[in-house]
Amino acid sequence: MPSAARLSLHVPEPSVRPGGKPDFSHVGFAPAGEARRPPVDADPAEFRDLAYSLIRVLDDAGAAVGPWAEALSAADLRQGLRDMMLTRAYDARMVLSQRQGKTSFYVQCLGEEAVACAHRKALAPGDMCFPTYRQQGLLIAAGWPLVDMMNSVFSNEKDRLKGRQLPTMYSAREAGFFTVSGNLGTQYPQAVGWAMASAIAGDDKIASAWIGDGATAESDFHAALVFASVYRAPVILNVVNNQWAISSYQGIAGGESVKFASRGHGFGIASLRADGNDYLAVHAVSAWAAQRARANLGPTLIEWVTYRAAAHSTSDDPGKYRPRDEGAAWPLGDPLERLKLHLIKRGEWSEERHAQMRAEIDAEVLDAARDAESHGTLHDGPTPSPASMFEDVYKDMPRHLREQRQQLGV
Amino acid sequence: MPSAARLSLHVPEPSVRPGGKPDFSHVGFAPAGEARRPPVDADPAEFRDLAYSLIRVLDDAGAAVGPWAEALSAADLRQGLRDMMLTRAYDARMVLSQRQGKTSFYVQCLGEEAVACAHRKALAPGDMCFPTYRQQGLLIAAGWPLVDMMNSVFSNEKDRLKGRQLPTMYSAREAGFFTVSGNLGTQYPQAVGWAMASAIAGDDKIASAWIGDGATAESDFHAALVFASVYRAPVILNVVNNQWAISSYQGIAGGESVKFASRGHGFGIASLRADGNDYLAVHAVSAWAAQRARANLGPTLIEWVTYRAAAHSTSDDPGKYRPRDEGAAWPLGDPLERLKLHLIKRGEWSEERHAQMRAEIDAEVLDAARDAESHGTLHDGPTPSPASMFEDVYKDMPRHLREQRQQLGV
Amino acid sequence: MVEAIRDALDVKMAEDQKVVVFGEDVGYFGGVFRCTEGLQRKYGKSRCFDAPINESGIVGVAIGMGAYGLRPVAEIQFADYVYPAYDQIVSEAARLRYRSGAEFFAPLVLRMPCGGGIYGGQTHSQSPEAVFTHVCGLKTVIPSNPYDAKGLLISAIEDDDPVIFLEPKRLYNGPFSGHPDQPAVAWAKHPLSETPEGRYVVPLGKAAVRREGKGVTVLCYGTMVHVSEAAAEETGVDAEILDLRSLIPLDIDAIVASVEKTGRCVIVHEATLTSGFGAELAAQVAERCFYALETPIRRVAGWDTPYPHAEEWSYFPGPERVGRALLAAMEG
Amino acid sequence: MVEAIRDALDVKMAEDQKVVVFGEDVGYFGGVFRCTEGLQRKYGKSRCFDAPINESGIVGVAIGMGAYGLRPVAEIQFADYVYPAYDQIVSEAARLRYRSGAEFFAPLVLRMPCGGGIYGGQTHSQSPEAVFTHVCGLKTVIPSNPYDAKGLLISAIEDDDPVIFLEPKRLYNGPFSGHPDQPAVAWAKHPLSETPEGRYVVPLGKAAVRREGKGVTVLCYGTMVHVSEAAAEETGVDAEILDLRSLIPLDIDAIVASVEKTGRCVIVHEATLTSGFGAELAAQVAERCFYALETPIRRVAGWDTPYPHAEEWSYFPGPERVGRALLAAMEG
Ligand SMILES: Cc1ncc(C[n+]2csc(CCOP(=O)(O)OP(=O)(O)O)c2C)c(N)n1
Ligand SMILES: Cc1ncc(C[n+]2csc(CCOP(=O)(O)OP(=O)(O)O)c2C)c(N)n1
Ligand SMILES: [Mg+2]
Ligand SMILES: [Mg+2]
Repeated sequence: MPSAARLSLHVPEPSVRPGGKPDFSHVGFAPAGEARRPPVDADPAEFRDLAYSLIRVLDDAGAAVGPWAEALSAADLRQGLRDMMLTRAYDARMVLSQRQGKTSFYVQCLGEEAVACAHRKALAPGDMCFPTYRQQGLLIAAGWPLVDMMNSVFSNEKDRLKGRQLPTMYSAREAGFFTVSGNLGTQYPQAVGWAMASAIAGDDKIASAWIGDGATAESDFHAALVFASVYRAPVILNVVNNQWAISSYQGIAGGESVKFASRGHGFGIASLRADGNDYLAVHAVSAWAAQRARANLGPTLIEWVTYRAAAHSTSDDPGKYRPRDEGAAWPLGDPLERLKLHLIKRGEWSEERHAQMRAEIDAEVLDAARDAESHGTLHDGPTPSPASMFEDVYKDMPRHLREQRQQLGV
Repeated sequence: MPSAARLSLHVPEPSVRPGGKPDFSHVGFAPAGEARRPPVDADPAEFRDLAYSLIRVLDDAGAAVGPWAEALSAADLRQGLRDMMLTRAYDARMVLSQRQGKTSFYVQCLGEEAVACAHRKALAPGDMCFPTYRQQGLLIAAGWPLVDMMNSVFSNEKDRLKGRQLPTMYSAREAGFFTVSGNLGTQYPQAVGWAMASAIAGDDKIASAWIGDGATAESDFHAALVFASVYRAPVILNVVNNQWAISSYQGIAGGESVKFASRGHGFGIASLRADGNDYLAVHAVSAWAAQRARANLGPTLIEWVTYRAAAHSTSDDPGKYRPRDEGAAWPLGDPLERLKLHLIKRGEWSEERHAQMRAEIDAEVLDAARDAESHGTLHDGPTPSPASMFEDVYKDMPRHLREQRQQLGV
Repeated sequence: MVEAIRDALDVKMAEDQKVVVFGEDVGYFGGVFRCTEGLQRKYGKSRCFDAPINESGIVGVAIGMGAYGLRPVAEIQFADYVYPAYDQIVSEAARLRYRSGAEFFAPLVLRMPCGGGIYGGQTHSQSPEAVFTHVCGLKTVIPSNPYDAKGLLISAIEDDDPVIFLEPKRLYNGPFSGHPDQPAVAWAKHPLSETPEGRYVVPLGKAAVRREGKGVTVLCYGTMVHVSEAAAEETGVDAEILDLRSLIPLDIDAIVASVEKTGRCVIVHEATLTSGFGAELAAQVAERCFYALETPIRRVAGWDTPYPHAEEWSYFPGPERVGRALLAAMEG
Repeated sequence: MVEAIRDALDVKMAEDQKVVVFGEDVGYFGGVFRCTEGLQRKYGKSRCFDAPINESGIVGVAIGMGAYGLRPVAEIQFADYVYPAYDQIVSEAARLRYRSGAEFFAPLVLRMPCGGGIYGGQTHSQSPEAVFTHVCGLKTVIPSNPYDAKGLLISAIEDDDPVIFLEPKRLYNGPFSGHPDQPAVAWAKHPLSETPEGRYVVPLGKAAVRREGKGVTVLCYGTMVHVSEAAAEETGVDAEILDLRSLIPLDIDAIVASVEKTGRCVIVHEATLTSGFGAELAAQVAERCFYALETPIRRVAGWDTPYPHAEEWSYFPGPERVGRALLAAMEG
């Protein structure tokens, strides 16, 4: 019989730290095509195994295999590749802009582009995403103008958020993109509430909620799962497991002993774990969950397994807490490269067309940046008026805010 | 392919309402002796089934059967029976006192006595329970003086809580009974923190956390599970599923589609579901979890399946929302009757000895009540001094409270 | 006042499909204080339903519903249990409109019983208004009688900003002068107990003069309106009693006008003194009426302790304490 | 100031095995502001460790640890993220001693960076002190310089009551007069940057006079101490500047003594105005110094809006706004 005279505290620790040799054996990944695909109306109790496996479509050779392989057109896939490339180029430009002092802060999604870009394509117009600061791909895949996003990043005179928000905290109702909160997890129950409202109203719209591995530890995650399961809300509960919070790895959120997807089991929620670096898998799994929600069958929780290839934000230096070459060892590859390989393998793409598209995209981003910069950057050029600071606190400005605006003399 | 043109909101509803015929088929209960008993150091992933089954020891004929049957002495069991009878008699007296206006409010645990009484016996001195308002059985089984408890219920001059707390919100550090909070769920992460502290200090004490089915919906439940699993805290996470919150049934907390025990799975926490009306099962399962915790193997979550046989509190009338005869249909019987039957079957008890013990207990409760009442009741007789109202807000009374005490003129 | 609140919900639910009502025990049972009784039967389970016991979730989903376009009216069973929802209220509901450049907003009403006087002990007696009045983006409202309760609640539901709607539970079934030893009075005989049928509004941001007077201005709300009235009667002080009704937005004009007339000011609330809303009132009066004030502003409030169970009436700022402050204000 | 805070933790961890430090990113990495750097290496993983991202859980487990007998010092990564923990702080930490008749208590310290001035936008700039000062049972402390930071933090850790310890993040790396256009200054040259080695305490509840003067009393704390100093210099007003350091308990004697001397009072804080801690200060000064006051008390504070990103410097109550209030107070 085991026994310990004295207790001791277990503190999870990543398998390696700076200087060590990267190791991802704990990710527990499986060959493409292996995971089964239940019908959308299956009882979640019957596929609990799918929270512990890994749904993958693209194999190492670039072939789409297994039951989750859908009949996506080459055009759609080329568009997907373009969305991801655009997201990456946009990010690179904004990081540069931040370094140049044109804004205060930026968050890129390097390596995670497939999750947001492919998911967006599985949704319908009118559906609402409740994203975190790392889902710019949702907006880009929705075709939202880059220049509008940049205006917000620069907090310039054309910023639709009037300079109020940190960069990357976009809001775009028309694009089905809910205003990003700086507070982790809060938007998760809100997404559930939005979905409940759609159900109450007898609508056919669904919601898509977003959270990171680290933030699943937040209590609002639980609130969301409770309400989603009790009322069978038409919502997709996305968990982006990019292995890291800021400096703390997913083990500190509980990932040492379980897969995050299994958090849904205690609620009877359909729970899937999928390769987040596989555009085809993300699309197929998202479409499955969307169909389930729209058929009034309730929520699906999806853990997207991916890797945060860059720093947490421009304020962060990951070299302080993980090996600098960790990304190179990431077993699920790069989402852009994998989709590119697939398209080439299908005979629908080539290195030349790829290089050409890249050039186009670079030009597009540059144009947008020039356009946005012409309306000002954080410390340079036109800004929103200080008077606007007092607007939108309430629908109608109450007397005490009018007085304060006067005091400021604007 | 299923599809719904329009979504609709699902709102869980108990199978019957007042006037209907009680139905407990959803409880999904199993014959005694069936559930297996893993070694305490088994990997929780290997016994997930135990969250969906029901660990029972006493069968309908009063025999102790199956792998969870322990070698508890007849003396221990007679003491257990006495603890439960005392708890029930104490409750009855306090409900009466409330009706007589001797206090404002009371919460009984009728029908749930086994859970707290048997659990307490599986703990060791120095362990700390973090109870709700319905775990008076923990105190009584610890041998805590009834008169002390009554003093608190009456908020009289001898109330160790100085009249500050609602009745049933006891605190008794020496008895390993943490101060009860009126706020649901808050004590759950505190218990985890206490257990973490014990581990940090290299101690051998464990914590026992308590929550109701309704309150598992609270976000602090999640916080507790996150911390308990990440740090493998030596804590027992008890969920008392007595089928009802106040007027809302366990389905509103998520029990419609899952067993609460399975909430532990998403955290890799050992999770068991047990018959809470079976003194032997409660003791055996609690002892297993305590051993596990003390061996530094981490937390165990236990769903105790029981039934709140009376009103939620003296402020409640359950006839408004459930059939008045629902309790009679409860399939897991009455914990006192079941243990009594077992003892009689073992030849260690008789109807006569039972009647005699009852009389003794009634006298003991009456004596304690007279004693306590001699020190005052809520509206009658001596009370704690108004001056004490200003004490213990801080360790040392700060100036502004001294001023306020002066203003009150006490 | 329970009936007035239920009536307001009924009127709005009948008039506007977008109004949904939910909270712990509010569905089939109709709420522990019976404020939603009958609404589920009348409007169906998807318009009035029980919520899981998770206040943060209740507010979080209400925000989502509001963003969708509904008008959620959520109940927190006791104001003492609103704190788990504080983040959703402060960081989310209050800021949604601002941070989204008015693309999204949360037109929700959070109803919650507050205040003591029912031997509820420290977790069924609190008055947390000040932790909301400090948060820009929220409106905070508290009625003192059935007429206002219905009219203010209808205003709150129609308002496009998030409204914290505090209901003094000691007033649910009758006015209360603060004398626990006197027999309980029903609303029936009170002039403000009559609520016109159907829709009417009491606007947010307008105080009401409950008693005219020239000697001293009393700023109060909720249960303390009745206590202050009793104190004025009992001391004979010529007090002008303002029932603020809405704390944010605040009717500063009415306050200034009265204090400039009387030259004296007593502020009364049941919440703990330090950093209570009375501090804001005192600060504003001190700043705006400096030259009119003849004696120091006095605050009468709950002591800076948790609300005790047995010593409830030593804690409650009753007519005697208010009366002493009135007399002191008259003296200087 | 970062070093001073780290030093205080180091001193206490070395001295007392019961002191444990945890929070998001505080372990291996040493905290996003580096306040806990090196502590894990020095004291081991079970004395200094990373916490899951759950502020309510962080405080909840800290309470349990405190009840066990440890002295937890938990970090909330930004004060803006403390709201999820509000219930554990208000309903639990603050009341444990009271409700248990002093059987249990929670000697925890909650450290959190507050305030703006780093382009952090609305969720990295808040100053939520007033939602704590309203809660009896809590102490609320905020240093303005390295010397005090170390001494106050040691006091807080040794204190048997729960302490909210706010750290103005704009002061982490140097004093700040509120002129963003002027080059950043390091602490090195500031007289209060020297922190004696080892243990020393600055007692909770004692204000410090940062500048003596006869014209007007300025009540302030945190970053605003430096801003007020700059305002006094720039306007030439003979201001007496009180750095409150601890809001609860409050050094009311020092405040009254100063206001009675000067007859004028300006209150400055970075938090939003309405129901801010300045309201309590104004209320107390108005009540206690009524006959000494020659001109109205004035409050300078953050506007009642969320802290905006781009317009940070229009929001920040800088020396110009404070200076205007000083001049106005002198004029009447
Ligand atoms: C309530 C709250 N607590 C803390 C933070 C600070 N914070 C910002 S991002 C972050 C890490 C989040 O990690 P994860 O959820 O994994 O998302 P990722 O950044 O990896 O996409 C933390 C701790 C915050 N924004 N909100
Ligand atoms: C935070 C909080 N919200 C709401 C309440 C009001 N309340 C008290 S008991 C209760 C029901 C609890 O049900 P459950 O957890 O099943 O425990 P049981 O009473 O059945 O033992 C509710 C809603 C509370 N005390 N605290
Ligand atoms: Mg992450
Ligand atoms: Mg229950």
